[in-house]
Amino acid sequence: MTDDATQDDVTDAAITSNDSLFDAPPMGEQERMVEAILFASAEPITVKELEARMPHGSDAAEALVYLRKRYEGRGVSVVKVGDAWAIRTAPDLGYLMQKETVETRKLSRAAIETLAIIAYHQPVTRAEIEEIRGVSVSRGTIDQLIEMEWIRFGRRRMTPGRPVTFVVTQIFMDHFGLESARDLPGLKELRSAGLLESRPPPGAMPGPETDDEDESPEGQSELFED
Amino acid sequence: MTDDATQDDVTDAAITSNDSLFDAPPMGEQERMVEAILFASAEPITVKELEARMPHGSDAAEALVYLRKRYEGRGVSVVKVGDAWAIRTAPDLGYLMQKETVETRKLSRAAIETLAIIAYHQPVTRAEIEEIRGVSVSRGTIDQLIEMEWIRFGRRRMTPGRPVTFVVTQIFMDHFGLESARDLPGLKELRSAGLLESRPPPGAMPGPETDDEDESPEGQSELFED
Amino acid sequence: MSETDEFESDAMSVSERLAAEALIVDVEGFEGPLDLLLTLSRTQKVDLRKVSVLELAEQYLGFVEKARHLRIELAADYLVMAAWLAFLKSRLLLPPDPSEDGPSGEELAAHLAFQLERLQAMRDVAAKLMARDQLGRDFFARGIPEDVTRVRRVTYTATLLDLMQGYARIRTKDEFRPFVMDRDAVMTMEQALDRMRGLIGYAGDWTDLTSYLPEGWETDPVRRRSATAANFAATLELAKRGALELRQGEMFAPIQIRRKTHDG
Repeated sequence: MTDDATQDDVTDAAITSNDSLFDAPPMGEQERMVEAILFASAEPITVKELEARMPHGSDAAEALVYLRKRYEGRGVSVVKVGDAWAIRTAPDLGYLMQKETVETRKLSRAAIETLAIIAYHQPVTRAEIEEIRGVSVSRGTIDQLIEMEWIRFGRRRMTPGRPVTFVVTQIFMDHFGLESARDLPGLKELRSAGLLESRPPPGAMPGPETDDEDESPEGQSELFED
Repeated sequence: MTDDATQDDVTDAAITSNDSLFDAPPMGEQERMVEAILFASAEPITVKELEARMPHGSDAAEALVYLRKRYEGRGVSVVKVGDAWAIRTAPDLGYLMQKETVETRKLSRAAIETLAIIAYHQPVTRAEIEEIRGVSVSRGTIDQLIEMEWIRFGRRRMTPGRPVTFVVTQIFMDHFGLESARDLPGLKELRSAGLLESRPPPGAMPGPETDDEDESPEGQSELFED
Repeated sequence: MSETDEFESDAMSVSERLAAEALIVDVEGFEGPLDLLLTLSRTQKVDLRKVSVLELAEQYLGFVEKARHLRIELAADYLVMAAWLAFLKSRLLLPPDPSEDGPSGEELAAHLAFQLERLQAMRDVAAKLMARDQLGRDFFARGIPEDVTRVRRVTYTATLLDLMQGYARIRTKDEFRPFVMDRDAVMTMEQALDRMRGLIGYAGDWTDLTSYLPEGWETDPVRRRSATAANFAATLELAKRGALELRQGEMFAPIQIRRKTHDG
C-alpha cells in the first residue's frame, strides 16, 4: 500500500513537472535522501554507493555539499572519510556520550609506533618498519592491527622477494577522523624534513634480523590466502 | 553527586539566575547536545535521561521542541517512541533502506494456458477452464494470476451453484498491449501468422507433459485416454 | 681494565651515573638498541640534529660496559650495536684510510643520526595521532543504525506470443495428440488373425485379400496400410497352419486366398 502511494506521488510529480518521467528528483529531495542514508549507517558510505541507492540520475556529490553545509556547527556533522561520507557527533560534545564510549583495546607502544609508521610511510614493508624502529616487528603486533581493521595488505613491492606492503584502512581514517591519509598530523613537516624518504643505510649497519622465518615466501602467500 | 546537585540548586536559587556561573548553556547549545545524544544513543532516550547527561539546568524538553522543528521535512526526523525520543528515517524515504532485487521469471505453462483461456473466453468459470484445458486448474495458478492483477473475479454465472467467473483486467491489457480482449487473434489468424502449425511432423510430436506441476495425475491420464 | 672503568665512571657526573643505572635497570623496557640510543641522546640535551654521534657511541658503550659489570645479560642485538658503535668510534677518531673502501665514519654517523631523528619523529606523530579525537571515544557513530534490508521480489512475465501459443496449444490439442497414443490407426497381427479365423470359413473361392480389410480401415491410408500388413501376416500364419491357400498371378497382382478343403 505504501509503495503504491509513493509510486503515485512520483508519477504525479513527474507529470506536473512536464518533464521526463526519468528525471532525477529535485536537489532538495536528493539532499534528504543522502541525509537519510548517511544517518542510517554506522559506516561511511561512498558517493557511488549513495547513488546506487538513489533514483537514477541523482548527484550525491552535489547533495553532499549542501548537506555538509547544513550541518555546520550542529550537534552532528557530515564528515569525509577517504572517498566515503559519514555523520558523526561533533567532537566537542564527546563528554556527553560517556555511556556510548567503547573501550578500545589498549595498544602497546610497539603497536602504536608500528601503526604510525604504516600510516606515514604507506605502503611500507615489514622490513622497512623494522629498519625504522630498529627492532623486529612481532607477528602479534601486525596481527592485532589487521584484526582491528586499521591496516591491511597493500600491493606487493616490485623488488626481489616481492614483499607485501601494509597500508591503513578507511576504518583507521574513520576512527581518527581523517579525511584522507594526507591529513595525518605533521605529515607535511615530516616530508619537508626528509624523514619520510627511504634512505638505505650506507654499507653494513646493524639492523634487526630480517630473515625471520615468517618473511619466507610461504609465510607471505599464506597470509594472502583466504 | 545527588547531594552536589541539590546544593547547586540551592546555590542557583540563592544567586540571581542571570549571572550564575552554573547557568545552563544557551538553548542552541542544548539543541546540539540533544541532537548528538539522540544520534549516538543505541536506544531511544527519555527527557529525564537526556537531562541527566546534559549540563545542570538544561531543558531537554524545550530543546527537543526546537530540534524536532529543525528536522521537519528532512530526511530523518525526531520521533517519540513511547516516552522516549529517537532519530529515525523519514517514513517516505524508507524505501532507500531496502535493496530490492527483482527477479523476473517466466510464467509457468499452466498459468499461461489458464490466462489464455480466461482472455479468450471471459467471463469463464473454473469448471469451464478445466474443461477446455482438459486438466484440473490448481488454486495456486488462479491465485497467482489474481495477485499479478492480470485476472479478477467477474460476475457470478446465473447457473446452479452460481459459480464465480474470471475476466482479465486492464493491467493485463496494458501488459500485452491490447485495447481489449476482443483484439486477441483467433485461431485462424494464429495459424496464418505461422504461430500454429496445422500438424507437426511425427518427429516433433510433443511428448507427455511432465513439467506442469499443478496438473493432477487424473488430468494427465485423461489426456492419454481416447 | 678496572682502572679505566673507574676513570670513566668518575668522568660521568653523578646524575649521569644515576641515569645510566636507571637505564640498566630498565633494560627490559627498551625496544631495541635504537630505542636505547634515542634515550641516551636525550641526555645530551641538544636537538637531535646536533647530537654528537661520537659522544652517543661512548655513552652506549659505557652502558654496555656497566651492564656487563652488573652481570646483566644483554640481548644479542645490543651487543651487535655495541660492536658496530665501537667500529664507528674508531672510524670517527682515526684519519680515513685511503686504502679502505666503504662509507666514511661521517656518513655512517649521519645515517645513525637520521635514523634516530626519524624514530623520534615517528614517536611524535604517533603521539599526535593517538591524541586526536577518536571514534567511539570523542565522537560517535549512529547508535541505532538502520540496516539496509534486502528484499527479493519475483515478478512473473509472459508475452502475448506465449499467451497465444498457449491458447493454440489447448485448442488444437486433438491434432497434437501424441503419436504413441494413435492405437486406433494400428491393427496388430493378433487382431487380424482373430478376425480372419472367423471369416475364413466363408472363403470357399479365391477372394482378393484386400476385401478382407475391416470396415472403416479401407479409406484412411494410414489405417489401410496397417490393416493390410496385419491381414497379410495373418494370412501367412493361417497358410502355414494349413487353414488356407493363397496365390498371386504375377508381381504386384492382387493376392487371393481361399479356404483349404481337406477333401480336395
